[in-house]
Amino acid sequence: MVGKESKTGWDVVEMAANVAADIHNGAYVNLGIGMPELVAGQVPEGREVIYHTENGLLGMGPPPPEGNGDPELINAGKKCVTAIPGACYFHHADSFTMIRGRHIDICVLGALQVSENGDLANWSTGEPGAIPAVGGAMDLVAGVRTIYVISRHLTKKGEPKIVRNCTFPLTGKQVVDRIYTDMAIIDVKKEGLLVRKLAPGINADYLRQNTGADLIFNFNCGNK
Amino acid sequence: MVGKESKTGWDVVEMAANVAADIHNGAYVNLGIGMPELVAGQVPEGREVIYHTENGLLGMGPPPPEGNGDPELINAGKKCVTAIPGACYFHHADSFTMIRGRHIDICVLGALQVSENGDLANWSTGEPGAIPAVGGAMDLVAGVRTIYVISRHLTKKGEPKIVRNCTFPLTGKQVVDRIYTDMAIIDVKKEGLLVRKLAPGINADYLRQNTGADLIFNFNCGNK
Amino acid sequence: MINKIVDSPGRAVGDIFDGAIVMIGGFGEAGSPIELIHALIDHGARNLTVVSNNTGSGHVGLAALIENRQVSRMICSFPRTTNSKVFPELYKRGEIELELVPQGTLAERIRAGGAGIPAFYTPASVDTPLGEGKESRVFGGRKYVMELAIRADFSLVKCKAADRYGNLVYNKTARNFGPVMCTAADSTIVQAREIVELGGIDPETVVTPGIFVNKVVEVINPADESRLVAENRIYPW
Amino acid sequence: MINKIVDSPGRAVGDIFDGAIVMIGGFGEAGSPIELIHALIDHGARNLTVVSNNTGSGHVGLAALIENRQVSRMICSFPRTTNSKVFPELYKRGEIELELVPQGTLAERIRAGGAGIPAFYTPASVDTPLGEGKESRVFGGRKYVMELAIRADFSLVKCKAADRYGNLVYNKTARNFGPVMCTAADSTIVQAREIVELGGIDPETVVTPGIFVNKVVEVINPADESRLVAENRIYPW
Repeated sequence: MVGKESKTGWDVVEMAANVAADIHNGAYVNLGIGMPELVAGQVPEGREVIYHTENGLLGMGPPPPEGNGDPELINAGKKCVTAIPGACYFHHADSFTMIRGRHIDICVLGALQVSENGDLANWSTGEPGAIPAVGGAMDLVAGVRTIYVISRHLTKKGEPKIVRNCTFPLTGKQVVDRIYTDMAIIDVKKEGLLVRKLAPGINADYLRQNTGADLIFNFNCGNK
Repeated sequence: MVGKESKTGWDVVEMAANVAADIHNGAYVNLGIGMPELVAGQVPEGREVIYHTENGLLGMGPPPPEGNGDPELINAGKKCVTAIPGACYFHHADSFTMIRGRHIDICVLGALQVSENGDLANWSTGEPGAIPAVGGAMDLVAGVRTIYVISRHLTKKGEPKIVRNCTFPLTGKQVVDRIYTDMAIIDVKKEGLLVRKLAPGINADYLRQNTGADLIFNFNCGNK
Repeated sequence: MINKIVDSPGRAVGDIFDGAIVMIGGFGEAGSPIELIHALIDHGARNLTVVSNNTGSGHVGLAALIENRQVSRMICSFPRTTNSKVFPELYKRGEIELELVPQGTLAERIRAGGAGIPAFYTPASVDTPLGEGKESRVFGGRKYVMELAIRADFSLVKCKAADRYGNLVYNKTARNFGPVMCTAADSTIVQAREIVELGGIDPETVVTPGIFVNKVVEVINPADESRLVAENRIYPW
Repeated sequence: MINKIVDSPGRAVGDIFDGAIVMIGGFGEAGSPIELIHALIDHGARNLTVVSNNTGSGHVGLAALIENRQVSRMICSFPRTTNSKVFPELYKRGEIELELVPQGTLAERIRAGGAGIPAFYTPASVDTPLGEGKESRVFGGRKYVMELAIRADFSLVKCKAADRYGNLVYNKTARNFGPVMCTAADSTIVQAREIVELGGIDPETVVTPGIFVNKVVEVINPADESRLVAENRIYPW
């Protein structure tokens, strides 16, 4: 929305690149379904990152050429993928040993809401009649060392996704470490939400107006 | 003792054959260290039995020719073995999934004592200063469907091993299904110890004198 | 001789009874034992509780089993996927029950069922609606919920190759829930693309040891479920 | 680039600190990472808690580590074997602590440590001296004891082949505790008979995924511990 109307903010590829910049060489990374999947394409040259998909593959490679997919080689979003040299396959209990046992370094997830203390809601809008579906999200936020959220700053209706308290059902409590939106990069700290970086054309006031929780601006200690 | 002095009773090979006769085709069997290992050699022709060793092999075969052993292919007693076609290797947690999860049909163990309600003591004499060592015995008796004990009827000192209550520390409570000694084959039933078969030259009175618990003789319902 | 091979999917599933708990392997369409499921539809057992990660796609496989009203209750982590239509409609009408379980908890509860572990603690779902009503406990300063093992009467699993002992290897990410489900059922029924001689699978590479398998049926060219869904095929055809 | 390969056993174990909890793979002599253990003796870290199924044989490997008085506490299932002399003597003199754990419980506690499961219930040791003092609970009419996960600072494991990502395959029954121990330590250190190129291990047959491994050192011709014991060799030599 922001990007479109005012030519300010980051587009989704830039958002993904912001996340990718923070993924270190040698990291084991799980990417959620949707926008998080874009991150893999933005990792800077020279960094070797190993992608885990919870349906049983470590060393997930890029999608195969159109029409060349193997329906038995898919990712958690049920899309065809490839496997890199040095990959391995395993069953679901072993896969979640990797997740729950804190072996995965970084998980990048989408969000419906993130609260100021890092609570995440990303699996259900809680509407009556809606069919709940959780997948591996609760295991991921409970088990992965670092949780990054990548998301538009506002909902399609223009409401803030970053809020004082989540109104949607939680995926996990106090689990998010950093939020990457089209407007800013924000750390979840004990003292509150610390803005690390603002997108082009976004200023502190504008960000405050579009955020449902208090923000701390202190670029000396947080920005890089 | 009995076998030697009076030429009555079964020798160890006959005892092992008695156990083997009760192992059905297709059974998954774990054999304890020592006398139980003799059972494998006595299984009647035509029955295919698969041996599990808790250190990570299903489909254990006979020992290799002397001097041809692979020190990385051993059984739970740390002796060199072989693997049959159709065997597989696995790690210890998977091995005890087989044991604890009731996948193994029969386990044959030695005993220090067996009580009249099927309690087994076979891991420690409880002497002060003795170094306790339990291995997989407690998992086996807790998890395997059918527990057979193969043991001399008397200790080296001539004391009964079948007793009202075990005085040695237990391996498990109410776990033994059948006892094969040099004197008799005895079932552990809710109603008590049921003698199924007497060894040659052993009569009921003699067995009673050498047993520390009550015995039931009713060959009509038990003997085969 | 030990021979777990049976000659048809129909014979393989013939013992499944009304009211049974049935685990069905697969993550989406990958690894779903579609020929066994179709045989179960032909067989007709009803009032089943099905444990599977999803609820099937289109009108074939697990979705067709549900559409045929043989399933009264689903235990799964993700009941709605792009192509799932059958379950959502029945669920909205209140005609099928759902127990929603986080995916890792589902896998671990099944593993526990196979491993003789009646219950364990996990951090997943703590302080969420799915953790409500569960017993919780603190270890090392962190809160966990207690989860109970799941066991089944039958498991239906698809694999790449099997031998007559029931040793199995899988194909890529079609492995998923297969190995744990094999361990957790009274009777595990497997469809294999290929049955090989004993020793045809390297003993170092067996994924599911035969001890966990009861019946194996060869299905050389299993249907490509994704294609059937794309073609809008409906089972029974 | 990811490269977990280090060039010597000494460098591999160099971070092990006094007071560390160290898991050591192997069942008897099969799978025991003897070169890593000898490097740990050279390194000299003391007051270690060692988690291993046995206590070593003769005067080499784990037995030599104990004999060198670097171990203050053993967690194991079977501390006395035919050729174990060192541990029994120290234990009788009250100079080393022992926590005796049933073998399956030991394996499962280690697996739980690696899998983020803080505790679980098992039927093993119920109504025995080893179950005394443990919390017990009834599930489905049967009594179980609660067991806590074990984690370590370091695991020392031996395998057949590894690649630079740390993917491992093992040899026969030398696999035993290796795979679970790899998952349960902050730092897992592996000696491999062979280091292969990425892709040199079929991705379907990897036993330990590289994510569980931190350092790999190639030891092409590891000592045959059984032979050293038979020859009554003593380390350090």
